[in-house]
Amino acid sequence: MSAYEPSSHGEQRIPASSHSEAALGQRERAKTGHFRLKIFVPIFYILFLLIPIYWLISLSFKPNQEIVSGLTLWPQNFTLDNYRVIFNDPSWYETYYNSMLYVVMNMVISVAVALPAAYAFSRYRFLGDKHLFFWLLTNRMAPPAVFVLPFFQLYSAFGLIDTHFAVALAHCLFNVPLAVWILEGFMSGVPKEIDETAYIDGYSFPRFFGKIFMPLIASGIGVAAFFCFMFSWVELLIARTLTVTDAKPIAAAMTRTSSATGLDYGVLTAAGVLTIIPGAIVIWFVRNHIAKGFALGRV
Amino acid sequence: MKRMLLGSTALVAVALASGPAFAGMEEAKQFLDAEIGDMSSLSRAEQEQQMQWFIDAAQPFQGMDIKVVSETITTHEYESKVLAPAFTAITGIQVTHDLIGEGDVIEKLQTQMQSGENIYDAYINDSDLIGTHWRYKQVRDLSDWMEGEGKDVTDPMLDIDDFIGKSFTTAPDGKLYQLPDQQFANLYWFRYDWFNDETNKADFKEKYGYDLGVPVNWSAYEDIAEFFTGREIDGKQVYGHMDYGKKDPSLGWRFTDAWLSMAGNGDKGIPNGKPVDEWGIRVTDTDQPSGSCVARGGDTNGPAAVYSIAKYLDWLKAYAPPEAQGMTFSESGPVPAQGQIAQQIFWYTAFTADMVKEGIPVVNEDGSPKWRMAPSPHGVYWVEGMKLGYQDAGSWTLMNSTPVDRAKAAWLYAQFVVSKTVDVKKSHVGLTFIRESTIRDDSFTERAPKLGGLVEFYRSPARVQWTPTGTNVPDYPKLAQLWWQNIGDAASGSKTPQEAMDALCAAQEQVLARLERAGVQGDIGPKLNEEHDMDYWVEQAKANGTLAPQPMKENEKETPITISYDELVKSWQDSEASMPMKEGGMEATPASGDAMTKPAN
Amino acid sequence: MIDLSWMAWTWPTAIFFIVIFAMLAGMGAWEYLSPGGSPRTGILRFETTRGDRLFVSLLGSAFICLGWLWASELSLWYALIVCAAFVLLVFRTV
Amino acid sequence: MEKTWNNKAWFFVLPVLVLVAFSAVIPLMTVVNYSVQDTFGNNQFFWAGTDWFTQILTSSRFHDALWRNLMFSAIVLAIEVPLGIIVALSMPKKGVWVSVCLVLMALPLLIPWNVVGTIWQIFARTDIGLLGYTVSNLGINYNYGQNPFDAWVTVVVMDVWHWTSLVVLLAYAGLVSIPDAYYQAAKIDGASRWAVFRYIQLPKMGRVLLIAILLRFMDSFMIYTEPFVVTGGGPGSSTTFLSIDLVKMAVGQFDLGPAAAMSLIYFLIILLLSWVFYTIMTNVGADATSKRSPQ
Amino acid sequence: MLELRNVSRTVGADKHIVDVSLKLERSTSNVLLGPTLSGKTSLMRLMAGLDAPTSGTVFMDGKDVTGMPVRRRNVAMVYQQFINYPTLTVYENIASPLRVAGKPQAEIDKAVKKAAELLKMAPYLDRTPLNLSGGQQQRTALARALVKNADLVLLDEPLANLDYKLREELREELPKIFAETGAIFVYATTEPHEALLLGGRTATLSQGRVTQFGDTTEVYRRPQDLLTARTFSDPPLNVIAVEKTGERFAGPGALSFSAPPSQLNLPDGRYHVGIRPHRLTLGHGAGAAPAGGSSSASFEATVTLTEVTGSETFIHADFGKERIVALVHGVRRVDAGDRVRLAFDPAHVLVFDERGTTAGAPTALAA
Repeated sequence: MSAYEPSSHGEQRIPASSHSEAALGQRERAKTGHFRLKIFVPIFYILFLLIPIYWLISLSFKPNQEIVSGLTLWPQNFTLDNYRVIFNDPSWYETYYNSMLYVVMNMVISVAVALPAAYAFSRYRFLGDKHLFFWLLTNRMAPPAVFVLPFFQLYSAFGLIDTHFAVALAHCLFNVPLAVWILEGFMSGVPKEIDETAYIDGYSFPRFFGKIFMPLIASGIGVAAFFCFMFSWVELLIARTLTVTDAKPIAAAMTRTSSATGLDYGVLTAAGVLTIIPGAIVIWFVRNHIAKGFALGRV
Repeated sequence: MKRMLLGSTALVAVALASGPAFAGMEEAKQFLDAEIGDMSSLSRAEQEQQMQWFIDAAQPFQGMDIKVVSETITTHEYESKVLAPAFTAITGIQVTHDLIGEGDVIEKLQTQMQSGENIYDAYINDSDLIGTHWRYKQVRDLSDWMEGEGKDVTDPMLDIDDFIGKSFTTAPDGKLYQLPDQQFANLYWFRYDWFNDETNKADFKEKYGYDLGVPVNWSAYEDIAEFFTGREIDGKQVYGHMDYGKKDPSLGWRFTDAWLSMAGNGDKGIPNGKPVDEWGIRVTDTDQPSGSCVARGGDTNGPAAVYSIAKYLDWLKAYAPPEAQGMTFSESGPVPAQGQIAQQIFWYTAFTADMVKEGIPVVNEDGSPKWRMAPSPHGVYWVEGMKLGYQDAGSWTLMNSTPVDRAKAAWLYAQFVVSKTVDVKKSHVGLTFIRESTIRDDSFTERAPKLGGLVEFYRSPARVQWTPTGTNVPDYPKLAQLWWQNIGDAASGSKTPQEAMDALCAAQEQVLARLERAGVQGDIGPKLNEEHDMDYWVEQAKANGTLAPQPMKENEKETPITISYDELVKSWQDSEASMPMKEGGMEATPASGDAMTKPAN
Repeated sequence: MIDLSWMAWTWPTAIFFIVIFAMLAGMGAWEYLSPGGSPRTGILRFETTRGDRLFVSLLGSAFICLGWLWASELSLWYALIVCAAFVLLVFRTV
Repeated sequence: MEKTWNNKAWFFVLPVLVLVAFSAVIPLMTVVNYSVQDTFGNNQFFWAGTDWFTQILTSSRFHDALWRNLMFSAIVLAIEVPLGIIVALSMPKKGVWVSVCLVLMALPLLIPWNVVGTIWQIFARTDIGLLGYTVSNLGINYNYGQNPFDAWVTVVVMDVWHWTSLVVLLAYAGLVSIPDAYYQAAKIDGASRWAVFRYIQLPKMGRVLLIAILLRFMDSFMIYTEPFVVTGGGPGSSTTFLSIDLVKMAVGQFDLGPAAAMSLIYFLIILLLSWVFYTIMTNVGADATSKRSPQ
Repeated sequence: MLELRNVSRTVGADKHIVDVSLKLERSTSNVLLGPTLSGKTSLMRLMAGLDAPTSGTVFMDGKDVTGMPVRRRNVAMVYQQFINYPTLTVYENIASPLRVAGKPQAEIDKAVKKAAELLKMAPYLDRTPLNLSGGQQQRTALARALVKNADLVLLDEPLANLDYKLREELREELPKIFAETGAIFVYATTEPHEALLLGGRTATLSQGRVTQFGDTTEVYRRPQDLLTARTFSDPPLNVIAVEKTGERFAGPGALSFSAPPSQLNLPDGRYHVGIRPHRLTLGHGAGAAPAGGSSSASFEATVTLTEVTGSETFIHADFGKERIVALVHGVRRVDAGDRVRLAFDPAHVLVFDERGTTAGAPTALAA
């Protein structure tokens, strides 16, 4: 029975009962003594995260000779040659573009199909809903190694091999369930009375969804897109199997640095650095959504 | 080398970009002018004749877009960046020559073999798969192809007999299944300067009682490794040995490629032992694999194989830098160039280009190398007539599942990159010789002193003792994977070498049994022998005049033998002068007693 | 029609999937005819519907079969009997 | 929130269903088909019955790898979850530093897995890697290529480096959703730091933490690329996890039958454990909701 | 006119609405009164068309609208929570139904301005709802409902989440504002005095059933049964079991009083009497004689708690097994545990028979 308990939504809308900025500031001030000591934990943690990345970056600016001949803390013979190799060779830099293209396609497809599904899960009960939801999650649990050959044959049956679309579609396997999961959390945070108010106002469902609902869960879409980006960008096994040359991902191109003539550390690390950059840019753009989005949704 | 490569790439790219849009002789001439010049075993007229043939033969395929793939080594980079665009300009066939890791090439090839879907129109993969290709019948038999379907696209100037790796890609049925594109060998590598240092020589002689020189057998190699390890040279601690031990597919190659054959596993025979090859796989008279364990007449877990594993482990622990244990093949390759390694039991000549770069610790100021390459030493089970090392022959393979017109276009490209027109130039870039005519080219006589013995080796008759995996191996991808797993177990000490090899041969036989059960390979597929004890097989070998499996030798530390490098080279030249090249059958290791030294008793 | 021969169908696996899909369809029909899923709290001490009980039965049966293969040389048909008993148990008590 | 019964909601789920069924059900059925057959290429299959299952279930390789996998997941969860909570607790709650922290912390999550492996493989090398060099110059005999313990330490530290941030992000999300009034009340009651954590922060983070545990469990149990690049499963078999064996079988040897059987067993184990986690999670979640005090 | 005919709604095993029939006239103000979970909201959702009834029919102006989706009906609804579109400005929030209807901008502008003026939201039109106080947010929601000019306006406890002052203020304005529109005005509340203040007609709900529907004061004064009486009483109705013998009612303890004239001819038997708390007066000390002679009755009870609210005092006391609440004027100091005498005028009691049906109610203007 519809006993409307005051939702968290309502709560957030009443400044007095939510954690106001002033109250927060007060708390921080009250804890200044603690605060100084506490700040070292994230600092050390971030240092721990950054040192290996620094090492990667520093190697990428060294010639191979310097890399293999011993340890230098920073590049003694600073060089951009490793990057030059990549940017002068279309078979290198095109893979970079390929990766971005299929990742973005995957993001769009995943979020687009996940939105209505998440809406259904957050608003309605229907035959088999709970099992369906768990089944979707199980798709994240299948070890992909054996699935790659069926994937290859399935996509070649549809003539999709070596297209960006194939990889984007295949990555939906693990990204769509995640996107549904995340979005469902965010949508559940929006009271369904908003939907009803819109219907009462005369909105049709698509119009309501586009004009009222999507802006409301923008943070959720941001977070979902972030996770889709993340898991699609880092995946290699499937992407490599479904592509040949035209859609080859950067991570697959990196295997060529290791050959019968040795390992080209310089180019390998330069390519590694380049793979970090898009991720860093994406985080920068969604950073506020992540902080806010996590707070609202239940991810 | 890389700079030179990039320079010429740019040049060709500019030349081609400015040319007219239609494919033809104009482009061919531009290409010959800009890229080939006199770096060819053909005269300019012959070059143009060959180019004209390509233009004509490619006529029906103009505008076609084909994809071929190979691993990443300098030779293939040159093909991908210089020859492929040139071929496109000349013939109008769009070629994408993709470069990926070697493991990935095999994976794509297997995917195509499993699914029957065409992924690449042609593959350059190692001739190690010859037994696989021959038995599964999934690749085009090139002998028939050149006479039949592919006759109109087969270059009359191809000259198959000029390929030094022809025997590696020929199956027991006498048919050619692959066309070599690049080859490199596994040779002994050592610091010529240190070996000729008077103090080192005197100290060595004093300690071991014989001259420091190129080791002919493992016994000498071991002494030299011990001698150099921990020694201080030019203010640095050096090591007497280099290898690698990370659990990685490349660890398996090391053994299937070379360690076992050097140790003396299997039977005599060139390119591979018959009936038992260096993998320890026995075949019947009709080339049906019949066993891998000693119990079925194989030699994978025989004394020679176990001995090679034991030596590998001992030496890696005792004489190699500690980090070598965590390295793969690719990582360990450049280490000797850092100048702390005295010798390496076998080393891929593919590293030559990187080892002669100016300014690195192993090159003199005048640009000549401080190191040399020489035949690898052999183990105690090795006897004359066995292969002595590994030679990689990356070869063109056309799959049956590739549509015929695409196969034809790819075949044209394959012939172009191995044509006599381009081969000398290509070999100068990548140092991976495939043609006798190229090896004999004057330009290499000139360049020889800078290459540390590479040219001398290839001109010597000894080179036929370096061969890839042979036709006894019925499914290379499935079987090769078993090696690194099992040897990894031995490397960690969780199994003794004997236990590891027992497990390995059992696993190999399991694959053979599955093949036999399924019967996919027909009458050339596996047919396992009955199990017997070792004595039975030793007796059988004696009766048949073969060798494997050899019983355990009581003394595995034989009398060490070394040879002076300069004498060795001279003996190669001598034999070249005295004997015309023949396929196989050559007495390879210099036998002249005065050049070799043994400890004085 | 798209060629699906690469899926490597065999009769036993085809029957296996037909049975699974039939079970799902059956559960769907049952739920449609008598909605609510008859939730109750059984020995697992949380509320289960008959869908949950089917899931537990199937997962449990899979492990019973795996255990059988691990421990016994006997035919898998006997394991199927154990599975049937297990399913009955689950639908009674969980 | 009370949800209304509406079977038409199936239409909303339909696109997801079709998409995932296409990418999951067809390959899964194919894998089941593989698992009872043997193949040597050319799409030719030979009946093998349950041989592969028996072979894998009775192989000590499989048992050892499974055991290692469980150990690894347990160790990794035992380190990452507390560490993630500690870091999240000490993160600033507002200001520019929040963004800076979040961005820097999320960095490792967005690096392709093979690059993560490469970074650590080089970083831990004793000759050219900063970490390995420093450690061995401190007089510690460290060599991950030789010593199984060192290899484990390296792989675990790498995973902590790679994934702890996920726990931090989720735990932080849980923390910032706690209204300030809770802290005020605790202060008035004179609650200790531990009590605040135990009775306010931990329950509020409960849900997101269980999600973090579920995700971390699934991913750590399926870990492949990173340890493969670093140790290749060695030295010996000391870091050979199930997936490393599986990939070797499926992609290296193309032994599709045994690989399919193994991955089905593997999948069932993950499914069982995840189901247990999920059931706990949803039931705890339901409790938390029902206990939410009415206003 | 909105008519519900034998409407029921069942979800799973729960019966939300049971066989409700109601007729609501245009230009009337209607109150749905009942405690939490009594079915007010469910009933409103059926009226609005947000939910479809499991059985029964809904007519709007004589037309069957039972299955018609909500967006095709001309209704407006305001929720207890302040439901607005958080991403739109107040102006757009109010304009929303008009925009959807495709009204020209000038008309929208005029209507929005007028509604905003009426609800005192004119200064805040450019803000977004999250930057407003709760009262302002609810005014925005009300303005949106107003601007639509709906045939049916449903307000579901719109003031429950507001503080006291705002509530008082809005409660006064609301009937006036909506009276002009000619709509059927339905207002759900849990508070009886709110119903009384709003006037109009009231339907009392209990466990998904409408127990009584009629003129508000009439329902209050003459509830048809005990359930309705309990619903329409705040503080709770005091119910005491009595036995009628002849002309007297006798209860527990020494309670005994003569039946008022209207109930004299009730047959003898067991009854329940309901006494509204403000009908009880406080006597002095234990054993003191009841004031008011024969026309009044009294009983003694033990005080458990006293609550003082400004000018009035609630006295909670135990009388036998019954809990009694008395609302008395002025500030009284009575300690817990004290015995007090509570008196009432029998003319003001409600008498229910054993099935809970009203057997007698005060005739006088006794509310």
